[in-house]
Amino acid sequence: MEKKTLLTIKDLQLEGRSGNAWHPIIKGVDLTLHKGEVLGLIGESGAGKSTLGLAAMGFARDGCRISGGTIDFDGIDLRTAPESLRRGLRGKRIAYVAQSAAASFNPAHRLINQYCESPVVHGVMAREKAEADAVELYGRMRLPNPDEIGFRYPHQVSGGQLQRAMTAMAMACRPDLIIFDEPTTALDVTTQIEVLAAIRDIVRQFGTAAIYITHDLAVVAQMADRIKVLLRGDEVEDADTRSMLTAPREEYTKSLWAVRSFARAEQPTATGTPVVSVRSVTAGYGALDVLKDVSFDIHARRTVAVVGESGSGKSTTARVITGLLPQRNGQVLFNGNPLPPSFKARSRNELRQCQMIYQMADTALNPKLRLRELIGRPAEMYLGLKGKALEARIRDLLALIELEPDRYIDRLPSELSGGQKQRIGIARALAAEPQLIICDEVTSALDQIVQEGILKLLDRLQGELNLAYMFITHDLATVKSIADEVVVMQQGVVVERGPKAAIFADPKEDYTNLLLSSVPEMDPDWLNRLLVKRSAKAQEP
Amino acid sequence: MTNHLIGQGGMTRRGILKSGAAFTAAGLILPAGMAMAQAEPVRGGTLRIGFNSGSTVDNYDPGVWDTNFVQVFAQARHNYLTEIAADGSLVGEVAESWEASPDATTWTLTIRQGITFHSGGTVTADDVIASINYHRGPDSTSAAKPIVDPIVEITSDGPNTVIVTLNGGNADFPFLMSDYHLPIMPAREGTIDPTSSDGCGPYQVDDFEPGISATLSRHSGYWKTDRAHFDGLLLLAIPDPVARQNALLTGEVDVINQLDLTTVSLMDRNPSIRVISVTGNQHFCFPMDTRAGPFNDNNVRLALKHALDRQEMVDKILDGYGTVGNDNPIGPTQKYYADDLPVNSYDPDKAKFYLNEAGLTSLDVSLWVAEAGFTGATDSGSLYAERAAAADINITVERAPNDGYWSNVWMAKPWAASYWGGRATCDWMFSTAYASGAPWNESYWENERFNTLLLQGRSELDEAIRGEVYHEMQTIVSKEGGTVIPMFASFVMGVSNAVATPDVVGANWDLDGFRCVERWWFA
Amino acid sequence: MTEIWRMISQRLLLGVLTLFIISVVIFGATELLPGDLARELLGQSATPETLAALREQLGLNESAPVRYWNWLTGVMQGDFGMSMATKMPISELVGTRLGNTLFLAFYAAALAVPFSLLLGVLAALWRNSIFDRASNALALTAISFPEFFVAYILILWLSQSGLFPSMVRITDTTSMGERLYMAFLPALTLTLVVTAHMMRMTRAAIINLLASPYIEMARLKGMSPMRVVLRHAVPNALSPIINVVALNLAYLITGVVVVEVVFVYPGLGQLMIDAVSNRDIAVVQAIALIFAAAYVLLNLLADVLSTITNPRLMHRK
Amino acid sequence: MTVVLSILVALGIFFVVGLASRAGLRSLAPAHHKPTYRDMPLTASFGLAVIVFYIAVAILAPVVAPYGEGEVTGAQFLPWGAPNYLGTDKLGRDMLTRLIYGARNTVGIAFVTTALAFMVGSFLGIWAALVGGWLDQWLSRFVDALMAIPALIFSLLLLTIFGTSVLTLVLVIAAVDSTRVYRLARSVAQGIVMMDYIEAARLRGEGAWRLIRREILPNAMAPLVAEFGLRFCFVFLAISALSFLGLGIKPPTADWGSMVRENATLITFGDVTPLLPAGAIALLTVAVNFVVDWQLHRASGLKE
Repeated sequence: MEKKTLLTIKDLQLEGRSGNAWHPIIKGVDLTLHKGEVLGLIGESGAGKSTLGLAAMGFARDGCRISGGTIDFDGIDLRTAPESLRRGLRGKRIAYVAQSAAASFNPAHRLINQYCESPVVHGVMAREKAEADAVELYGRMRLPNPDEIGFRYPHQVSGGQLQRAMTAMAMACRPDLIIFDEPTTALDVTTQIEVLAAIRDIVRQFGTAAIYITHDLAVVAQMADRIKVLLRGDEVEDADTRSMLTAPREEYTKSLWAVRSFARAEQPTATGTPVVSVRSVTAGYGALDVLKDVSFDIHARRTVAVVGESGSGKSTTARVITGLLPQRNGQVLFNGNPLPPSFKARSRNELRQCQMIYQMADTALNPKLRLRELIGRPAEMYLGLKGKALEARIRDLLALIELEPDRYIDRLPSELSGGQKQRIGIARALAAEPQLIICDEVTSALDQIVQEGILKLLDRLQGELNLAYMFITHDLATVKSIADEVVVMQQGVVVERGPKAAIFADPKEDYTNLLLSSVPEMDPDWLNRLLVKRSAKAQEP
Repeated sequence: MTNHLIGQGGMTRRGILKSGAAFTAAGLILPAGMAMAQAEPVRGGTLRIGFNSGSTVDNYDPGVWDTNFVQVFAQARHNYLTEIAADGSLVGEVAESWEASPDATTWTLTIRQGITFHSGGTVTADDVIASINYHRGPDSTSAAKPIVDPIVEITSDGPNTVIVTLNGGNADFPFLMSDYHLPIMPAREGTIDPTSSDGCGPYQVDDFEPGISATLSRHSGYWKTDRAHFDGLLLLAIPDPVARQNALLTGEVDVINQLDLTTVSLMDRNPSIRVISVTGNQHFCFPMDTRAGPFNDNNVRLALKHALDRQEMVDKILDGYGTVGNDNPIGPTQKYYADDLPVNSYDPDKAKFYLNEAGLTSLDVSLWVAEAGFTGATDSGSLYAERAAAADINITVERAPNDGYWSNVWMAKPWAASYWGGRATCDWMFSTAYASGAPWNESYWENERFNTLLLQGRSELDEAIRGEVYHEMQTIVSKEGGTVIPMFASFVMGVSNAVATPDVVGANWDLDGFRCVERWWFA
Repeated sequence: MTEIWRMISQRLLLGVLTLFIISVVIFGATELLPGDLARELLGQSATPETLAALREQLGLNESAPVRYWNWLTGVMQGDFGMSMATKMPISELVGTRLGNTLFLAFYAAALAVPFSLLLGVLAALWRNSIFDRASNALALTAISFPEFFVAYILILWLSQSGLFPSMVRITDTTSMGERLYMAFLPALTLTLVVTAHMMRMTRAAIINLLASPYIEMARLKGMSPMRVVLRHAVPNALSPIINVVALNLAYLITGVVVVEVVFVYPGLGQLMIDAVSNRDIAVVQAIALIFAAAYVLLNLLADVLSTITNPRLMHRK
Repeated sequence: MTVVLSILVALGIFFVVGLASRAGLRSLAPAHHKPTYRDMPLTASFGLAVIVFYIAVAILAPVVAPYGEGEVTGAQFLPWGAPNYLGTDKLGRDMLTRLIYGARNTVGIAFVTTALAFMVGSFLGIWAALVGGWLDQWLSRFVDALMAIPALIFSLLLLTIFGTSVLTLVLVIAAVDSTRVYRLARSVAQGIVMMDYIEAARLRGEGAWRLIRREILPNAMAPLVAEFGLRFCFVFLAISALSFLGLGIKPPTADWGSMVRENATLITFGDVTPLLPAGAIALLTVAVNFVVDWQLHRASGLKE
């Protein structure tokens, strides 16, 4: 059956400004969307996914402009239509769901007021009716207490619930088209499933067309009828979901599909004194215990992955080891010797031995310092290097992280890409010549191809420099590829730990199982199966 | 630069020190064409005056009055034993007449009958004695203490006669009794109440907010029938000169004092107002500490006296509203003024010559100034420094804060700006600020001959001899004194055309000798 | 709400501490001023004996800490004491003046706050337009003129033509209408002085938010620019705006000496300067404490308002 | 009319010079600085032109001024015309000369004062934010107390105690101003010390001095610079207000604040003389803030 065409974009070109010059972001992309169809847009960051999604609303961000092509939405050319007409469509016939609902809900207003804004201002329904409608949609989005939740402020609602509330808000005027811009990227894997299911259901119920933007292939596989792959503002491939997954035509698409294949070689079993030994540590803020009786060891040349949802105590463990949060009970041993609880009491050498790499390279690197100082400072401080020796060391380190010294040594962090910044974070840690490096979600903000590069680099460095890694992550795919041992944490307690293979093959704990089963797979039917399985399990007596 | 935030104008606390009245034939300078034919004064209206001064500490205690505001306020409430008339002559007020013993040590004053206080009583000799005694004695903190200190005894001889005995002859005694600190107030058990506004003057107080305003209405039982023509008075403190001028220009007040000289000419163009300027004994000066170097050498003093352009200062600091001074505190309108003294003119060569006489080739001195010293002191310092440079005299102008100027700078720094409102008599002026050991001998000047002459002149009743004595004293002070007196400054007032003034306006003090409230009327 | 009460009581406690520090600082500073009350009262006519007698009488012969302690214990019992110089109770001296100062401050605020917020919002709405740049340049010009100069210019334009009086004379019988009329020029002067600051802060606070995702969201919901700014940006910019308004209100109460002088307005600022020059320390202290209390209370009010208008702080999880 | 005209012409010249210099900077600047000047708005180039002009005038004052700083050249209040192109003041000193020397003294003193206030204020503010705890509490309470005392009256007290040399004037205004800077620096630094890179530097074992100087200060510069722009101009006003109290810069040194004060009475008679120094201050204020706005805009990264 031939479906009616809703949106046709032809040869779209979009430019962004830096300084007074315009450079292309989208270079002539075509797109067709039928009523009720869900199109997946996929690509690395900088591919132009979001920009294209917004262009489908006739919207260009500040500093961007649509410079060519046509955007035909149900017979209206969004490029040439007057702003007032476009404004009338937005929120009413084309709606938008943003990546971070927590940031995209106005913190000053209650959810329901924000829900009602579109229908009331666009004249779709009166305030009372809109409120009743909101409660109904909240219910359909499987939000708890749909009668009451709308009267909360955004900060009073969890991330997964906010994302569902935002989807409900987008549905308020029953639009013909919704743009989903990475709606689950910021969520935990376990939460992600609920949101994905809710979004999919409601889109199907109302027959709404959607553009689903993501960089996660497994997610898009669950949501989209059709997938379009973008690379640096150009279309790479466009095909039906199943055929795209099973038989990608283009090299780039294939490389995306292959990313998850990296896995490091099996390491010999741990022997001797562990580099770090966490012994029955209890720690917390104020009266609250965030960690309860946590113990594990990390040996040289080995990677221990600490996994769990946000709030499980992963990062707090790292803070105890580094001495930022002195423990209440228990001990942290370094090469068998107890470390003073507070970093302030530790010797310079003790500080040197344990380095940290952070999740957000943007906040972890001082934006006003050049790489020379960023990397050079630990070397200067701990090893007393000066002048030529220091310069040589900085260059060695840059070479080690595969950045050309001459080109990069005098750059600022802002002049680097995300992956390069994370490499600088690594180089800074290496400059201290440590025994242990704590990696706190170091890849979660990166694209998958870049992630892979970082993981490979870390793996190589571990071999060359005899390092021990503590790897904090919520991404089990990463765990699969790099960990030797796994520590699973839930609400401040270690629920399970052991060699990677054992944990993955035969999780002993329900929680571990839940975590593992929530990782999306590259199978369009994965979500359906999982939901069926879980509901069956829930109905078991 | 004419104002002070501190709520006190050119007439600061110095008024306490430099009290007195001009012994002078006052001049009235009316702008051309403004010498209107005087109609008979008429009764009525409320006169509103804007003052350059006024402070929250203003009060009814006659011992501490200082600023223009309280002085006029006092003259509105009170009468005095004697009054200096607009022409400079002395007339009786509470004292109908007076008589001196031949050596001028005992004075007999006859008290006028039928003068009533606002509160109802009649003025008697007891009131007079209590009023004078208030300032006498070891416990007195009155500013008029130096004036009444020579009184050895003051007694009454019946209700209308007061006899005063002095510790030495003083021919000027009746003049001293016109001092504004010495109002006649009702006696209560032998003394006066310094917190009471009660007096026997033309107006009584309705309301007084210190530092802001005072309202008064006419005293119905006032004894002078040909004076005090207004029904009421409104006295306002407006320290900012621009605000004061605007208040006059927009008709919010009728009279203001201390015009900003910079803009007098602009203001004078306004047809609804007129500017009144009178020159008396008010002079601006730069006293040096003659006890220490370099000012202990008279050659240095002479060099400095020849290193300033006096006419330029009169032109630029006073905008012409004044006359050149010759380092002699006796003004040209004074009775014994010596008009034939050699002039200390601006002459860099002469200044250099005196400098060489002192064994110097150049001189570096600091001159402390503040607008509290006198209005325009800062600019005067700049001009002085600029002109003195030609004689290799480098004057560094040190600007001091207005606040505390009279405590911390004047008579404390070696060379500073100062001013005198003038005194009614030569003796009074000299013995206050030039006599050896006088508390306000601001130049710490000691001159044996001068001090001898001072004593001789004081008790001398023969006018011819007195004239000679004072002539010689003026010569000495001009050539050897420690004070540079570049100019005599006029009192410059702005008056609405609705206000009529007599032909002659008093020059002994600002605002018609503080008596405008009694002497002026609405045309 | 309990949070707020706790914050208020905590801040009031800190405020008392602040007042204490201020009283020490002011006392110390006035102590260091050359000259003292006795000298100022007696003038140069003072002999060493009369000076000593008066000092004894005024209690100035006590050591500084003792005098401070006496003053402090007096204040603790609610007794600000007598003004030594004027022999009047300080409460009486300060009372009407405080009323006048507050009247002028709130009058000016009533003109300035709506005006500058409006300008700030419009400038943010039309940022980088001619309107934005012109209002910015004009506001900067206004603040770069000394206050007395602004006042003189206003007098030239609005007073000499007879529209408004150039001086303020308020008595007990002055009606409210007359007060508003007479105090218009000083209020306008102050308005011009504080507008630039408030306007620039409002503009900056709003523009700062315009890059946030929820603003983009509002635009993507098809809201008009005006609605985006007023409904989505302004409520979130309230905290910095309230703070700058409070700061300027505090300035209007404490910093208007110059305007008081030019318009002959009997306010606290003039009284304080008078008291400083008279070395009337008790009055200086009393006014300094009033000013400081105004400052502390306004800051507290700003914090409370910021809290009330910020749902994150008002409605905890 | 001529006055208005000449003011317009002068502003026009600054605009043209601004445009030209922007064009010049764009073509001459080293490659990696070009983007800086490329997106420079007209207002900023105008502001830069004015600032450069002022600095040049200040440095070259003795060369370009037709007379000596305190030199009395003729009668008082001469009208505009050769050789006193802007007339003379009350004492007959050349207005143009006074304005030129005023640039030197005013801008110099204001700069030194503001710089000092910022050094002290931002160091203490950042230190308090970094260390926190009791130090922060006590410093902040003390600064709060000082801020609660009206600035003008506090300056009056201090200047009366310590005298009114240029040095004390600078120190007193800087001390009063530094409390305002402290507050800003502290609140900005409180945001920065939460960043991971500060945590990283602390874990590295860096001392407080280096944390302040290398890690926090560079990141706090943008709001501090913006504040600098306004504070810089407030110093003129403070000097002007103090000269209202007779506490300004001592004569015959020319400074614009005092010049406004000295001639202010003329304005009520419609004489424009006081507008010259006031205008000089206003022009500089606007210029400095145009440049600051531009820098802030760049730092915030907000696109137009």
